[in-house]
Amino acid sequence: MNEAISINNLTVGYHWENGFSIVIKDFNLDIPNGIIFGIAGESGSGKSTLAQAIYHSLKYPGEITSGKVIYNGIDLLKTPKNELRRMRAMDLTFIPQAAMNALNPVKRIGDQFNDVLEAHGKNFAEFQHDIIDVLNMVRLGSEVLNNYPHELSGGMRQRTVIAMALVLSPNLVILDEPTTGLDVLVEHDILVDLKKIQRKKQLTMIMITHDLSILYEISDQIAMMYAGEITEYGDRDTMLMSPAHPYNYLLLKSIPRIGVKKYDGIKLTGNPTNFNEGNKGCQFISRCPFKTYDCEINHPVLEKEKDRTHYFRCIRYPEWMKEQG
Amino acid sequence: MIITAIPIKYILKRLTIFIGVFFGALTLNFVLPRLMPGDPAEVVYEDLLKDSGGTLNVTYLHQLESEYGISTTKPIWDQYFTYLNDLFHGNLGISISFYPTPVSKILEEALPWTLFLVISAVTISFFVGNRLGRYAGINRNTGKDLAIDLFSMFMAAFPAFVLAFIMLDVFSVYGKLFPIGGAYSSSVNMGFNIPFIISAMYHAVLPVGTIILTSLGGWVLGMRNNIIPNVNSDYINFSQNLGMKDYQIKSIAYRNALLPNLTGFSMSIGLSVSGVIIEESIFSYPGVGMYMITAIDNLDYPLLQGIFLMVIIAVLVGNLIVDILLGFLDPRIKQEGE
Amino acid sequence: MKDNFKNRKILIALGLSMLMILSGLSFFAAGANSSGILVASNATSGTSTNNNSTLYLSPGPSPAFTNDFNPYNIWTGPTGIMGMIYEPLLQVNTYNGTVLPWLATGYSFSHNGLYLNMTLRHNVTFSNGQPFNSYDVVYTFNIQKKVVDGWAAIENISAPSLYKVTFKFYTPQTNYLFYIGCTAIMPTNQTWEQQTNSTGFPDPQSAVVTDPIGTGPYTLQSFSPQKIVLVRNPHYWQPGLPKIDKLVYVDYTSNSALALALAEGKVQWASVFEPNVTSLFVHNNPTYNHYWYPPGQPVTMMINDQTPFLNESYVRQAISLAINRTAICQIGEYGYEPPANGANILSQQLNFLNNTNAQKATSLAKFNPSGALALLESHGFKLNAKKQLEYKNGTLVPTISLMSVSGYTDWDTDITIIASDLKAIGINVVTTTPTDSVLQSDIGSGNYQMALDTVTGIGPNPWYDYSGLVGPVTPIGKTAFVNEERWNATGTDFMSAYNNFTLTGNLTLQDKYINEMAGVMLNQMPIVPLVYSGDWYEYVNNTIGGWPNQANPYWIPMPWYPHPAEVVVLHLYPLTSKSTTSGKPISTVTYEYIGAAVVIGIVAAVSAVTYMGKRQKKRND
Amino acid sequence: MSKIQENRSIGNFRGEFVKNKLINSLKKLLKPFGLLLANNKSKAGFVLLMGMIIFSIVGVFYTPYAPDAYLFKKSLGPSSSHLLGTTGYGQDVFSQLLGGAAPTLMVGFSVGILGTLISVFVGVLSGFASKRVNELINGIVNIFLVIPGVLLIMLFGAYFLGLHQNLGYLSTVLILVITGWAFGARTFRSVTLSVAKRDYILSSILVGERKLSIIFRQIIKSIMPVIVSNFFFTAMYGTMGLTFVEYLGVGNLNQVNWGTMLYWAINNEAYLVGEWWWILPPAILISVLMFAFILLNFGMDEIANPALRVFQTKKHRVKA
Amino acid sequence: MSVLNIEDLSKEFTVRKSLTRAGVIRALDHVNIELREKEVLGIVGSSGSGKSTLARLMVLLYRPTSGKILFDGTDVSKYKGRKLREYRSNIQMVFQDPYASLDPFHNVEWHIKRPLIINGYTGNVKDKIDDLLTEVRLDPPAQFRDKFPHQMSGGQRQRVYMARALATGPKILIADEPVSMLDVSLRVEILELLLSLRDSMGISIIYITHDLNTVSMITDRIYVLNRGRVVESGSTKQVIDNPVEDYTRRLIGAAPDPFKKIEVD
Repeated sequence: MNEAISINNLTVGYHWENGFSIVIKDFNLDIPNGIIFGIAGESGSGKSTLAQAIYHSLKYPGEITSGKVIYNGIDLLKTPKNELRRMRAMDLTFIPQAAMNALNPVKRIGDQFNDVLEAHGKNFAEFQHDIIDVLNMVRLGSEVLNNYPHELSGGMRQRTVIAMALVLSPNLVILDEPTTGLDVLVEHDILVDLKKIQRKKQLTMIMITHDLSILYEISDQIAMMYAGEITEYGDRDTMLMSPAHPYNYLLLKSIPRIGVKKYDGIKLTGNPTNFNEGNKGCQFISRCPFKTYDCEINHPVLEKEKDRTHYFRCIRYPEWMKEQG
Repeated sequence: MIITAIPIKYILKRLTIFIGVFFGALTLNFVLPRLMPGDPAEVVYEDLLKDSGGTLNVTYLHQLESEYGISTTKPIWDQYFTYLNDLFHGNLGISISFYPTPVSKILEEALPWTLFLVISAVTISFFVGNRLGRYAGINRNTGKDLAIDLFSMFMAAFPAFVLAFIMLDVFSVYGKLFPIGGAYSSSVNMGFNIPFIISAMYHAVLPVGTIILTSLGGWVLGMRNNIIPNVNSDYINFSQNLGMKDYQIKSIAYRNALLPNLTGFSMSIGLSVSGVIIEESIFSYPGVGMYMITAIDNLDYPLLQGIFLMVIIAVLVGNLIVDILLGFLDPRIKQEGE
Repeated sequence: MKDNFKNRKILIALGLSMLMILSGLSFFAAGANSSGILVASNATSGTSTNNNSTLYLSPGPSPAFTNDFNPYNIWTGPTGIMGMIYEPLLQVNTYNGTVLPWLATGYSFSHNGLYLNMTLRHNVTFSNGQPFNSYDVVYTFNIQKKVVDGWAAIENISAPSLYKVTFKFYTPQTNYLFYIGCTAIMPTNQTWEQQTNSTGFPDPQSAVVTDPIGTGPYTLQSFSPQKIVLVRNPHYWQPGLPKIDKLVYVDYTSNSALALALAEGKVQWASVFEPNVTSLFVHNNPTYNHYWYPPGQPVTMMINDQTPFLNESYVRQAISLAINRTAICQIGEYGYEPPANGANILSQQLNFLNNTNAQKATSLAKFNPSGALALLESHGFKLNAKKQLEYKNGTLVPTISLMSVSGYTDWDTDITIIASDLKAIGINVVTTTPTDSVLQSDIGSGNYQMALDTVTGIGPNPWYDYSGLVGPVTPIGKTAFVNEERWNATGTDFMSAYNNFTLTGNLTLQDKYINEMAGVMLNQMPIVPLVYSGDWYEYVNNTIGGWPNQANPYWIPMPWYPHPAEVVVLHLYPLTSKSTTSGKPISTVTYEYIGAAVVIGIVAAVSAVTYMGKRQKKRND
Repeated sequence: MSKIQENRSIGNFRGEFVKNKLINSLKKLLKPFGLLLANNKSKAGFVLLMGMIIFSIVGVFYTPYAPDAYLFKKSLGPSSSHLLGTTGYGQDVFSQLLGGAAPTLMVGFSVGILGTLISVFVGVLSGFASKRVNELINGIVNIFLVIPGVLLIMLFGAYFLGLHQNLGYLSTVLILVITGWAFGARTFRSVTLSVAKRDYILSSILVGERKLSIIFRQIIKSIMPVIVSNFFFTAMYGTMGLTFVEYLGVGNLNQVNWGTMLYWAINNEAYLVGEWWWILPPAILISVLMFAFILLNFGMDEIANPALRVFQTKKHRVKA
Repeated sequence: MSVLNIEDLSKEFTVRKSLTRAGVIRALDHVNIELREKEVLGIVGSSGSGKSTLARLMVLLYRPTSGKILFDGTDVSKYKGRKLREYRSNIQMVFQDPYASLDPFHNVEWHIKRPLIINGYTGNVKDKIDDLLTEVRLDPPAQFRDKFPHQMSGGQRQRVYMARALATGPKILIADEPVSMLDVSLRVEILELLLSLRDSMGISIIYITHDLNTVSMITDRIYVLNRGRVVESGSTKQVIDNPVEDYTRRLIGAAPDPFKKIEVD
């Protein structure tokens, strides 16, 4: 099997004061083994929800209403709670958003490592070597084991979290905005480290972030999400050089880069939107400068471009490219 | 930007606050009784006069006045310094209502009983309440949670002294399971012997139980409300994502929720002391509460001041211990004050 | 490994909390050793008696006993207990004036009452074996006279012989016989100094005596704040007495606790006010449980006689007529305290009054609102349309404040009844209930209008009753210790009768003076007596007999009354045939062990269940 | 806007204005209740409290007999003429219960309002004042928190008793306010401290708002749920405190309220002789009132602290 | 001509280590910065470089330990009361988090009305509000006036906040990371708005950020701040093209760029 994980028809939503609202609808995605797969999306696109849903760690008021997440041939969503618990950190792992606060403030780092090992029936002494290994991999010394989280800087805490998630050598790592809130220099270093670890251990990493720049920097394949749907996905270079969906194209254009003073032509306007159940047509329609009447009527499906592993969800490709010029 | 500091600093800071509050309370203690009407020397003199059938001379009144240090001719600050000086020499004066017993002697007999009640009540209700609150918080929005919530709210809402009377009625008067009063049975001898200890604990069951029942609610609801946001906190999520076992997660959530709840200790000690003072008279328990009521009725300044002082010191020391304990339990506090 | 460690943590936590609780308890151990609360003296375990009779008694509710047996403070500390240890020269029944010779076998006045000569009893010894004689008497009075300025009327005390004592007054003071006769006699110099750990003349007021030595029938065996045990004094001078071997004073801190203890027979002699005495106490065991509440000092409505409107004697008489004393007795006082007479004397002493006075005393205390109104109208007052009392000129009479003591629930009820009674004759009354000390200081300084209090003196005849009421008029704002109602007796012949009384020992002459005083008192009504306060007295005659009661009121029955209590105790005897199980402390102990076992069982069960649950959960994970 | 529309709107301006104003003021009036009805706990509390208020209003205008007159036989059990029997003094218990409701509630509410006002004043001031003032106030608040309330109640109670003036409920309310404001002040201080650090407050400082204006226009609004919650807490303290004041005998015992009812019942040992109809009704009504306050207090807490909030899952079951 | 001159500015924070000892953290160390009229000035640095402290010093939310802040040639660093308010009306700050900088209990109109009233605006307030809203491209204004913050997106909030800041009629606008919390697609618009405000209202702008990409896009000159010191300054192009300091070079290297690819091994 080539897929590390495959997501079938996943539908997720949230309970709130006025009822239940769907955030992700009928989501399908196969993620290949041994690569860094990036999922990008702005606020409201449902990317964090997706990350938690894949890991089956979504909590109330979130609820998964249907779908499957197949990992190693088993559906994670149907796995008994205790079985799933055992798989976590051993087979697949999750590095959370706001990792600054992900460590228990009242315990030493060493004890927290110990807790993780204990939960999986492992012995601290046996694994001491692995712990130091994994700490070194994220450029930390073993002395952090004696520290409390508040004694470390933000970057160090993030590295600790990564080390802790990787200590039991899982195959699949889900990273949910792992560098948000970190300093630019630290962010860069951590990305480099992550990539190194991935390459060295041949892991599959699913990296989820709103920051397109870093996603393109690190990923092998990329999926763009908009309002609970994938708009486009494919190899990093394809996505970068020849985007097939207007959203991807416009977003890339609007990223400020050193040396690029201003950009001309059609701009991405409006605000990111949530999944809109009433919208029969394209979810991107409210912001798309190339929309036609067809876009309002037909919900576009993910299409595959000829000869390439490049999927997109736009009925007007490649016409809009021509309009754009 | 992080400056690591030693807990000594934290302890020192607590100590300064402690001393500040202590002096404030001391001054309040000096001022309050003097705001109250009446002259203790005259009260004592009149009592003695009646008892002696009117054969006591008036000159004795002046002797009494000087004994109580409340001469009307001395300026107030002079009295204040005399008061402080006496305090530091352990001299709390002579009780009026139990003339001529020194206040220190009365406190020596009464305070241990009150402390015994307060310490047992606070520790037990702290442990039980936090456990119940944890249980309710973890089983949030279930029937168990609702039952525990409603029970603790209702207990907190019931007038404590009425509950005490009902307990007394049900368990002692009709049930005859527990004694109707006293701190130990009159048939045992006071001392460090087993019958005495058993008797003392047995007599404490009802008063302590009542205080626990009424003060439990605060802990339960506090713990519940602390643990609920904790259950959704980043570190709990991360721990779950790392596949930690349920009991590990619960203990992490509990420990982190416990720390803010510990700061409620100061309130709780104050409340429990209040509860004990009221219930001592109901359960005929020979602690400071009993003396307090007598002292107020008889305008017994020295005794009142002594009781006040002891209770405040006890509460402050309790707080100090909790604060220092907190400093060791919560590593984050060590860098407080940035 | 790890699991074991966790369990150990729980155990440690449990142990620690136990330790905390125990450490609280250990205070007592430390306290007991260092302060010497446990005083064991005169161990009498070897004394063999026929049937080891013990009397459990309580003088009344108090927070705790204080460890002080100073005979000078005979009224403080564990009240009444001192009467069992120390004895007076004479035993006086203040109800009816009966005098029993006690340590003195006889007395006589000489030089027209200027000298009082006492003959002392032979063969009396103190409990330490020291013989009792006139030196002890002289010493007792001198120490009080010299150190605390007591006995101001006595010029000197001398001992003409080993068993004779002479008191010389500055002016004739026949009334001092009662005071002198009721003074507890302490042993001389050396012993007193040993007891108080001081030399010379210590202040007898503030000295603390923990090891009392007296001539009384009992000696102190042990003290604790909750329990005092007295045992027979083997050296007691009355042969064959006392018949009760042991007195156990048990402390109860509240009325209801004491009442319940009485009902269960845990206490056999007590003085406690109990609003539901029949249902709680008597009904519990009608054969053995009895009470008798003889009327005591009158509860009076103090009136500030310097207040406008209230300064008129007829107003005070009208107020007295307007008050429904029966309602006060029935509603406020639970029917225990009978209405008082108008002459401000004890109920038992009414026979001192002649017919005129007795009738007037009764009629003035009778509920008669129309009579009250008529009396006021005869002095020009009238009721207006709104039923408010007006002066002749149409101005309203002032609103009057009436105080009782906060927490004296019966009085607090009484004042509402009085207020509504006075409202009926058009006088508006505002009630307040300050604390006892505030009330006392207000009355003392004259800063009041009307207040409930008991001010009547105690003594064998009405002269003593009046002794608390009269004296110079203290200006308002200064503290008065007598005549707090600030009654100006000049212009009446009250003071001359009052003073003449003390000059004579002649009983008929004394009777005459008493009636003169009572006449003025009824005319003037400086204060308004309401009801006789109850002398609460309950007894359980299951194991001990010989109690005074209504049928046989041989002496004043309350256990807190120092010297009379001794007389009562000497009348008591064990009932061998009727020995029942109630009142045995053994039952309490078994209860305690059962209770403790239940508590420990519950704690153990709960912790076991929690622990098992925890292990189960861990295994499930 | 077209000309015609403009004219019409001018013509109707006055009427519209008045109408809008009316609607707005009504909305404003109902707004706090909207807050009270925001979750189930506070809804239950609100209903209970309303019941109590109606009961007390009835008691102001009508009681079966005079509540404080000694009219009947003593200690009668419940019957048709005396719904809850009579007291040991021969007063009608039900009349006392009905007549005593209004003063009881009044004391609770007065203490709640006065205490909250003081603690808001002190707390917000210290949270928003200079560091030195802040620490000073904090010290004073701590002193009041450390001293057990009962000691202060007894002392102040004894003091007021010594004034020989019949202050009615004023002294009781004062005692309870003095002893009860500190907890709220501490809460408001910490809440204000956290609010004052927020960007939108800094922003107001930057655009030149004065401190008082910030306090009244912004901080008070932000901490409103905490204020309301604290009001109920203090009102609860007031009700509980009334019973304590009366029980300790430092109030005026000849007033009829639920606290004095308990006092007299307890002093006549109603609990020992089985006169349950005398002691239980006031005890239960007080605890129901307190329960209402507690429910409202916790309901408000849930609003102030969104982490505690919960949505009704049952209502919006999802069809999978 | 320079509007704001920061001369030798230092800021120290005192941290009590014990009752007797106190530690000092030097957040800014003899910083010199000049802001010219109608200029967009960038201040760049990683976290902990003191750039936020600098922003708060410039609006006098903190007071400098030493040094001067010259506004139009006069030292304002000790201003209090009326003078302080007057100075602040000339220098406004846009905060990083648009979700925290607007009062959730007040609507858009209130937020813009208050500074107008406080600073004694005499014209028609309603019209002025509309003008300002149009200025920050919230068009049509009527649609936004009655909205509450929670009814708007992050970008809209940031615009409202800018309108509020502009309402005092400032000469200088300090933007402290104004776009870092916004979605990628919204950033450019806000940055372009800043530029257009400079042009239309003639204000000077200080743009504070860690993001060299955006800095290079809108600023004329930049100062690079490291550990409280200015390590490099000059025209934006010059600094970015020829960085002198190693720190600057590292910042440029770390600036995220989709067209760069991280390669390992």
